[in-house]
Amino acid sequence: MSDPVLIIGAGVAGMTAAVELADSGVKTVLVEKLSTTGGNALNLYKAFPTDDCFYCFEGNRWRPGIRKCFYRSALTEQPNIDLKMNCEVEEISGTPGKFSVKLNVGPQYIDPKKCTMCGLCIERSKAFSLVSPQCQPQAVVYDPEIEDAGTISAAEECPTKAINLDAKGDKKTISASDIVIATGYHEMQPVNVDEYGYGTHPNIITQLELARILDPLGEAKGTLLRPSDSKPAKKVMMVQCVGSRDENYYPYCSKICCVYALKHATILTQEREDVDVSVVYMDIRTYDRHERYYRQTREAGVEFIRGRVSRIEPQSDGTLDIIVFDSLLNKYLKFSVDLFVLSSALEPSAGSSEIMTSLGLKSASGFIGATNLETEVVVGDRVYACGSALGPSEVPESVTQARAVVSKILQNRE
Amino acid sequence: MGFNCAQVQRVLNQMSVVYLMTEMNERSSPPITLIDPIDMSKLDPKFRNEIKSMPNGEELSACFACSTCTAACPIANMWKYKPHQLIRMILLGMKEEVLSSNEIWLCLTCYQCQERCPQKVRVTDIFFDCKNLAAEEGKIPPNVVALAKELLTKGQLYTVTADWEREDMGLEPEVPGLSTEAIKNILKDTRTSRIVGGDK
Amino acid sequence: MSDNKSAVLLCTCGKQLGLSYNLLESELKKNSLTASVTVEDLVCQEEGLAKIGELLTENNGHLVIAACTSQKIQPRIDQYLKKKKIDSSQIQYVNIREHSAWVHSDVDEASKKSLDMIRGTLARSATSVPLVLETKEITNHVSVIGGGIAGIESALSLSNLGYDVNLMEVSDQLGGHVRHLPIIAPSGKPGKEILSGRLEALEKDAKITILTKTRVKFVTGEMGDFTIHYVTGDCDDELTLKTSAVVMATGFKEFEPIGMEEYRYGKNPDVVTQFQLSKMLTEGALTRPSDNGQVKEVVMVQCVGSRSEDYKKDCSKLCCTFAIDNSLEILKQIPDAKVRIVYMDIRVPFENEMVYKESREVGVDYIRGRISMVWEQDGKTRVKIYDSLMDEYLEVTSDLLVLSAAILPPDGTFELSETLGYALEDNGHIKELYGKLRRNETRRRGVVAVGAVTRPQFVSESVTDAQAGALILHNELQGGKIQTIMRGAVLNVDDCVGCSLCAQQCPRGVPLMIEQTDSEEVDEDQKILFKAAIDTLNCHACGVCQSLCPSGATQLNFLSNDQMWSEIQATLEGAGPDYPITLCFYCEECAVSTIDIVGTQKMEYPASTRFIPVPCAGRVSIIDILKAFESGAGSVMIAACETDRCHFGGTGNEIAQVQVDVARDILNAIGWKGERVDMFRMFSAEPERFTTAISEMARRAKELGPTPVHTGTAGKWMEVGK
Amino acid sequence: MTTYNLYIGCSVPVNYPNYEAAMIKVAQAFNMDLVYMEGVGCCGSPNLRAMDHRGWITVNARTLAIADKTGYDIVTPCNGCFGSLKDVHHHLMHDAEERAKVNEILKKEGLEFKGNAKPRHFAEALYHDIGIEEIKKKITKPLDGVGIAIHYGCHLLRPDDVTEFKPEYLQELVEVTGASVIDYPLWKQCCGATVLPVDEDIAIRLARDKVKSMKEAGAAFATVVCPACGNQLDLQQLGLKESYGEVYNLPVLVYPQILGLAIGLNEEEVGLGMNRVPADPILDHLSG
Repeated sequence: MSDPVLIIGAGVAGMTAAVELADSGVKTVLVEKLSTTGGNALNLYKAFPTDDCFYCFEGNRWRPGIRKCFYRSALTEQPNIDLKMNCEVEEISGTPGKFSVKLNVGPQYIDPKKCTMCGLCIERSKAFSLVSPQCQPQAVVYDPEIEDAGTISAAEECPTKAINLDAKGDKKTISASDIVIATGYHEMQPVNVDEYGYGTHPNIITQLELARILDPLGEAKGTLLRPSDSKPAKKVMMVQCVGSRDENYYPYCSKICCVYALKHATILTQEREDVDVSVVYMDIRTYDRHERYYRQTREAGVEFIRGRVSRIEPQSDGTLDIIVFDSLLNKYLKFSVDLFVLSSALEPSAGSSEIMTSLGLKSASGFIGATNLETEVVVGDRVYACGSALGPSEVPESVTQARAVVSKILQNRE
Repeated sequence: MGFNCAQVQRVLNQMSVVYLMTEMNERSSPPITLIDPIDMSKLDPKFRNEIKSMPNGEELSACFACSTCTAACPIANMWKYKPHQLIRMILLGMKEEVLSSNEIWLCLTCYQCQERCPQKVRVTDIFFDCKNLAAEEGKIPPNVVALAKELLTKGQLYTVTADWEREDMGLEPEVPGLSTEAIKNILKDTRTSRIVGGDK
Repeated sequence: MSDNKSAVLLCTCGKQLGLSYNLLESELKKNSLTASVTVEDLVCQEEGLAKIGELLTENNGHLVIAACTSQKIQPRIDQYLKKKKIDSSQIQYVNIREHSAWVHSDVDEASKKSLDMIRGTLARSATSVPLVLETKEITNHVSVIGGGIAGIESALSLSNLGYDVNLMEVSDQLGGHVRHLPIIAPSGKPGKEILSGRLEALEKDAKITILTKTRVKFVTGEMGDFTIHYVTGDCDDELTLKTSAVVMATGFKEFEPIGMEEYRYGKNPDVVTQFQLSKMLTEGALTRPSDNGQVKEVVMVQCVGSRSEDYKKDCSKLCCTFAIDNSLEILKQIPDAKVRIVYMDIRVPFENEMVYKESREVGVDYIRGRISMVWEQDGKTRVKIYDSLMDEYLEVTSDLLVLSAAILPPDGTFELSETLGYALEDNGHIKELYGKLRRNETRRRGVVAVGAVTRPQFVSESVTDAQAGALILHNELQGGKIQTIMRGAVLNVDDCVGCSLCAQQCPRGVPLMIEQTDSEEVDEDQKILFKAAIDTLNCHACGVCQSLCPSGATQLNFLSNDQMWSEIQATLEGAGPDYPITLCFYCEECAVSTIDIVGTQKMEYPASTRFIPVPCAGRVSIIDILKAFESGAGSVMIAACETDRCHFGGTGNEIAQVQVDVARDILNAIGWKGERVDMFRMFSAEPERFTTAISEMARRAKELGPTPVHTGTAGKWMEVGK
Repeated sequence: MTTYNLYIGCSVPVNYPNYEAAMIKVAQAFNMDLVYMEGVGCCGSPNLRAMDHRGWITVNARTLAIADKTGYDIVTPCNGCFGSLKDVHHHLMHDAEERAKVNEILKKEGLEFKGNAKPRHFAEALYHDIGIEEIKKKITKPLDGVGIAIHYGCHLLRPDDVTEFKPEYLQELVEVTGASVIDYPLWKQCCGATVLPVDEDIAIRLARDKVKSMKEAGAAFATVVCPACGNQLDLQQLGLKESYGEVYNLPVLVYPQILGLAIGLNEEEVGLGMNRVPADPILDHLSG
């Protein structure tokens, strides 16, 4: 019986890889640094290209094709998956086939196998909350920062005794036969891209923040309000390539921003009351069938301006005056908008550089680089990567890559 | 990365703090610059739909500014606004500029732009619509008005001058079957008479 | 004790549910189908699980568990029982938490609803049968159609996974388009280099048989037992070979822009397509086709046929990168050459952007605009270009005018679809089963599609595709020994009337129509020539065939017609003129999650609602709907998945829509008001979809008032099935 | 003998009596009975269309309605008329609302647009109703191999979904006379006639580029099927002398003149003498 496969990151790619391997009888250790799996997908509301929700993934050999929402993926019940939440990889040593991995496991305040989400603790104390109804494992989370009168009693009265307020983190070392890196991407916080004034005005937000606003499961229950004063937002301007294709930040194209910007534009124009959207771009990059989003947003009356933003002037009424240079008209245009949405660059998520150095992997602009670029998922000797760890990628690509990884691992074992 | 509602709220709160501060120090003096932009709020956002609702405008918004129309146009190099720019101006609502532009009247109506448009935008026909709108607002070149007068008064654009030529060819001196009255009657009740009338 | 009785296990979720358990207990005890009633505080914890084990053994498998959503506890329970070697296949679940207690604050109402649904489930449980694990041996052989990079990688992957492989290529050598690519971004390697290692591996691999100059004509059979009919070499007699699964890897075809006369392609020999240029660049020194003169000036045009309403609506994705690769190669071969690329939007994903930059640095000109016209003048090709950023017309001579022509599906894709049974996109590419998660699966089980035949793909993407495709087949074929629980449609051939509805409508094309050679001697006009055959091991258990089958010949072995009808009846016992009930059939895919999320969010909606789970909305038949009304439902709602989002990869929800429409017509015809039945699309990101829908149906039940059943004026429906 | 409504327009009779005559004689030779339409007027293309859409539609709908009464199709020798009638016909066939409005007005005259009578260009009628084979039979004096550049005229070809006229029609019609068609770069280019009233310089420039391009491609003659184009290319060549100091001497014949000569009509019958650029050199090419 060989050592388990270590999978770092439990987003769509990591979960798919884990379940596919588990179904094929391969033991896996799936580590996630947050308290719920799902990664970015958990916060993106609607997925392209299918425009349905973002919360499901595939992989069930026994009932092929039956996809599972995160909440019902029962990762904690899979005999071949050892799911470690609030857990980070500290150090990797050893040799291919026999890696030794030092894990930093955060305090397990809540026992996910015991928690029934009955809601008692949440009623008792602010310290307990449900990150998302789709969270996996299906359990409440405890925030030690917050402590109030109810906390103690909540822990004591928990019907399943699932809460342990004194839980301590610990370090443990495991050995793994193969390593799968699925650490995903992070949306750049464009705080120092001065020309866009992010951070200087609440109505200047990023696409991921817009996704939260649009999400019916989010704080605003899906109604489009201006963060500054919670007045309804009617005029929205998006600007593409913020920090992407820019030698001062990231020289590469973040690949999916055009598509999800236009996906958001579609939601705004089709599913919200009279919202006007304009998009400032350099090249619209809706690859392949994603061109559909470009077609339908133009049809819906979205204004596309090829050019760049030259200046932003906040007004006292909470709106923003935005001066844009239109390179096709060769003219400057002044817009007044309620929301200014930045399609900010997608960058490697924190920690992937450490993994790269400790395993001596190639870098692709900070993302994990393949040993041979034409075999993208193989990044080292018995080291694989899938999803946005390899560079910004769509859900379908992440899933296909995860399967390719599993395929390669099984091929080695046959 | 994890990115839950609570976190967003926190980020936003921090911002509002910054916002208040910037209010005080940055708002005092307007930014200095020589750029004098077109104020979109002064434009006519309805113009796009006005054109779309006209006989040929349906595909208007399919335009993605590839400029094939301008590439196809044989004379646009003589123009201040190129065909793709006029379409963009319509989409942006620059009604005044479009309708008073000389270009729409200079259009050859050779349909090469329309034929080659990858998005099936009926460019030439849209310019016909623009000309009609312009005419309605009285923005119409004098010599076109003259032609209008011709039509309204004579019921035809050309009248026979050298009837001997016709006889040489064994044709009746007068154009057979030509009736100018009916045309005049029709045009009496349409814009043509208003244009001509307006001209008097 | 009689076998139709079941034990009932009620969970209080640690005494946290607002339900009157006394009522439930006492009422259920009265039920003739109840064997025993047990109340547990935590079914999901150790002692609860142990209890389940006991009850199952006592009641030989008949158990109804009323607790939180089965979506969460079933996996845990199954795992537990698997270890204990107890069969869990007959357990029936009722969700009294997310579907009742958490969404109805009125305890009495919630209890009443829970009671009704448990009663219904008891009825379903009464005639349940155990589902057994079965094994099927099949030949350990897969055929790969197409010998390009995707096909080659598929063959290698499948061989590594232990399969014998036939690799069939229509041309006389392997490698496809990649063979002719001089440089491939972002690695900058030539195509030949990428192929060489793989071709060697193919040679060495004993498990792979390579057939070049081979064309597949058609395919018969089903997963595990396909027969490929093909011709090979120069002789055209048809050969056949048996195989268990098929990989479609036939690549792409480049568009021939003859129709676009502004480019003079086909008239002027110096006007070529981007891929023709790739070939020229890999086949030695680059010269002018017209006169072998040297090439100094090159103009490339992007989006020729792509992003055009006249030719191909969508973007071809690869052309920008191809153009840049080729221009770099040109400058490598002819350093003083001038390359100009005329574009609308340059589209180079991720690090290809840096190759774009590199090309600008080595002097490639990028002109945003379009071609005005192309003509010949004193033996030279002249090109007039409009530059939309300079707002200038440029006129240049070009030794080569290169058209980045659209990327289209290869020839023969449609023809093969007719026998291989995969669906097609309207652009002619092979249609994926589900755009988000199932790119390589096709509508037909045992047939996967990889590489550019599904969509334009870069080399690296095709390779990944091929590896993933191999895994999908491996999951299906399981090394030639398919082990599956016999859970799905079972056909009683004697009852089959040969209408072939199941074969036509099965989302995965599982039922086959078999000719009845020795069909019993009856007079000709009654003789049934074809009858269906269903391999339950291939079945995805959606129940579409069952809802369409006019004779009840095919039925799901875990949800027979009798089970469904008795459940409907039992659930609606409480229905009456003064208590209008909305019965909701929900699919156990998007609908169940939406309803569960509504529960977790504790969103209130009318308690006059009762639920019955089905594997797929397509399982609900007109009869089921009418039965519901016959049993006293005030209105009936079907909660399904979104259009084109069928989890079974087919049209389950569209079939359901048809059933609903017909049912509505019938109701209207007999004056029962069609609005009483309706169907709604769910997905869990928008829980309010459900609350709005169910409230609407509850409202209709109230406003449309009592049905003839309540007023006793209804005649019985004609008896259906057996 | 098939009958057609002849919609002659107002430019041909005035500027091109020889076109009119040649067409009628050719038609007779092929048993086409062209009957001058009664009580019709100018099509108003393109100026009326530009300033008065409603008026333009109505005027042309009226012409089509008159033809509907007779039950015969319309033929016209003029691209302007053809374009206008075709466009309005197409428009009204696809827009019931507009159609009702127009018929409301036409009612006063007891007319109704039904759309049965199709507007057609004379060249297209020749091509489809007579056919290349029949025409070939009548060719007595083939124009062996002489190079002719075709100027189709914009409104004959575009928008193609409306005009439904394919360049091949005219090519084959020219080739059947024994002449060879000269392929020249600016074959699609507009003659400039439409902007003549608005900007004469541009108009002349366009005509000049056109003629130049034909000449450089080695055309001995040019042919047109529209009076406006004809004027631009033929008459305007005289203008080119003063504005560009360029002389091209490219004879421009209307197609019926070419076909007429090829089937044995003499130069007077096709009014060769009225061409502005002397067209008689073509006689040298007539064989048999």
